[in-house]
Amino acid sequence: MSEPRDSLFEAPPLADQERMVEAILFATADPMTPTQLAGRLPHGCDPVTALAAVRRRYAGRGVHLVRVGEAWAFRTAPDLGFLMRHEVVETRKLSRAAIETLAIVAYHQPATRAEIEEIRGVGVSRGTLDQLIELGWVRLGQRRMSPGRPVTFIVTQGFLDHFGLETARDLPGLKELRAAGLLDSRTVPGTEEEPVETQDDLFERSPDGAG
Amino acid sequence: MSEPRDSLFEAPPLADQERMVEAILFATADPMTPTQLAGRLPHGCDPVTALAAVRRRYAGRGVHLVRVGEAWAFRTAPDLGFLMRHEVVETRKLSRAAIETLAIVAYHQPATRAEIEEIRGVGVSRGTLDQLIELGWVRLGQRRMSPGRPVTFIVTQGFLDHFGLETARDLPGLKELRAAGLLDSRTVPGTEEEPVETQDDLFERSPDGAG
Amino acid sequence: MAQDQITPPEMGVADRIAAEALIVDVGAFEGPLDLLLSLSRTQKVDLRQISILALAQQYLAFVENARALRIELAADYLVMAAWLAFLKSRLLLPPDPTDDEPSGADLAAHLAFQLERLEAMRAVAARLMARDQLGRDVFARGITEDVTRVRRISYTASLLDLMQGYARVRTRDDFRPFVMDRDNLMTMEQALDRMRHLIGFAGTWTDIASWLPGDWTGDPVRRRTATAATFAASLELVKEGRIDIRQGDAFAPIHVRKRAPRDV
Repeated sequence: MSEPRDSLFEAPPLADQERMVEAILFATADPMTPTQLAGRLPHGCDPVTALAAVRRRYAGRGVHLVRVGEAWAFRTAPDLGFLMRHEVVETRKLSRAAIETLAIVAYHQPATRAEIEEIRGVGVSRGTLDQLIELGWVRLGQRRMSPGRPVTFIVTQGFLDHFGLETARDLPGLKELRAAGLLDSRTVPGTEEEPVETQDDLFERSPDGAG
Repeated sequence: MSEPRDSLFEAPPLADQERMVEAILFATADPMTPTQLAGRLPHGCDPVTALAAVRRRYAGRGVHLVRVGEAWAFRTAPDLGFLMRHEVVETRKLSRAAIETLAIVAYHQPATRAEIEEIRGVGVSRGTLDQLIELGWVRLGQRRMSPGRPVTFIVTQGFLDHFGLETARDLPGLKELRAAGLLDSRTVPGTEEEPVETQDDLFERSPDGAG
Repeated sequence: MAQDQITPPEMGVADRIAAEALIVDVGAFEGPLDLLLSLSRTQKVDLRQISILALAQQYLAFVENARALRIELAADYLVMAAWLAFLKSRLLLPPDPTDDEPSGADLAAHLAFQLERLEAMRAVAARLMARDQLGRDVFARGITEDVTRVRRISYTASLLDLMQGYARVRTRDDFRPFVMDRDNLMTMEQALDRMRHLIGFAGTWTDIASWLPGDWTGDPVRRRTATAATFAASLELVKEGRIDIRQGDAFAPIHVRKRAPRDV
């Protein structure tokens, strides 16, 4: 049952159909199915064949014709995705909570979360430790051989590199901090530095103690 | 991305530069200048050569690379506009005053408000110029170096883009108008002679003379 | 004006009818020049050969007709009528060689030029609008990919931050190092720090009172210390050559503005 239209209008040559599909897919805001394309193209066109031709033409180009479900769309060639990104590096200071947590891990490693919280006097959010781990400054150490076998946290080589330390033992003790003016000298008696006792084997192996 | 360091020293092969320019221009609706492209391409690329190669590649296709002032953009081939009826965004019809004002700014640029009024024989309502500026087709040029230092109006890259003009020199009928002396600024006989630099420097700076 | 020549001999019946028809929609014309251009079409000649005399008469007839029909004409139509009556008299009289005024022919040529130019601009405007237009005949990319700005945040902390952090934790319960209770005191350093950030935007004279941080303007004590600190900081910035400062009179508001780079 051929419609009268068929005889009146002949389908454009395939090369033109290809141009048309190219233009439509370029200009539309959404991927298009062959059926949708057929609705836009002049009568008698064959979108599937035209799509295949367009796809071949764009093979290896900076833009590809890709299939999205039943539909088709132009997309940037995957290897050129980097052109669509503009990387801005923003330097931010670490939050106070993160700094303090990091300091406690560095001075007391290996430290469990409970120990960090005890020293800081406030809870340590999961996010803070995650951030330090993501930064590559803190990692998980061995589990503590105590009830519950809690995980411990230790500082990494990346941490030492960043802070210009040979080992964590190079960190100054409270006495030195005070001498350097970083602590007020009016220390309440009885709160002399006790890191050495809480200290782990790393510090204990240290020949000159923690100061 | 794998070796950003390499790109600092060696530009990618031209075929790759071409793909990159293709990808970048496909990803945006706005024309981009070679300088803008260079900012996005790896170091050492030559956007002008790559643009010429891309333009050749798309000649006769359903999508063309067109020049818009100093910039370049992909646009659908004009003969395929009929396929894109769905994409047509209904825009507010411009008033006759707005259309004439736009033409006067384009052909006489830089044009002062007084000049526009002199040519049309009626006052230019504030809204008319505002509308053209809002459409992104007209913008302020440099102030005229004449008494009162009036502001001038010139057409934009958006204007060229909208009307498919490579440069303002390609305005239809420009040559004939100039030959007929209809772009000269003539004052009413018997009135003070104005400085004759009413004529637009855009056209005068043109290397190919009368455009 | 020109009462005796309402119907000049050059103007036929058809032209008069046409002129009268124009009166009906005078509001459709964009001013006298537009009307003149319309009238000129009845001469059916190239605008360069147009008879300005005949056109002037047509226009004057139009104005008279409008008056007869009690149609209110805008002032500029009447100004044009007066000018065309003057032009007509110049064109009809032989030129006076002792007259400094421009000749009727010069004035007529300029009017012809204006009409031709307006018509030309209309013609090119139509050609411009007939071009393929973006979004109507030609289309831009439908799916645009914006350049994503990947913000890679790099956190930094110095050894000093670390040590201070530790000291802070270890001594938290006992004392606070380097902290004094001076909530209601703004230091010059604070004000200076604030001004250094803001001064770039102060291109024009600004009252220094407007530089006070919002939370320092309510309480009189805080306002006083903030004002003093801001003033001292302003003087410091003047000394550095970064701003200008002025005060019109004793106790008048003090204004500062960024010093233009060329003045440095």
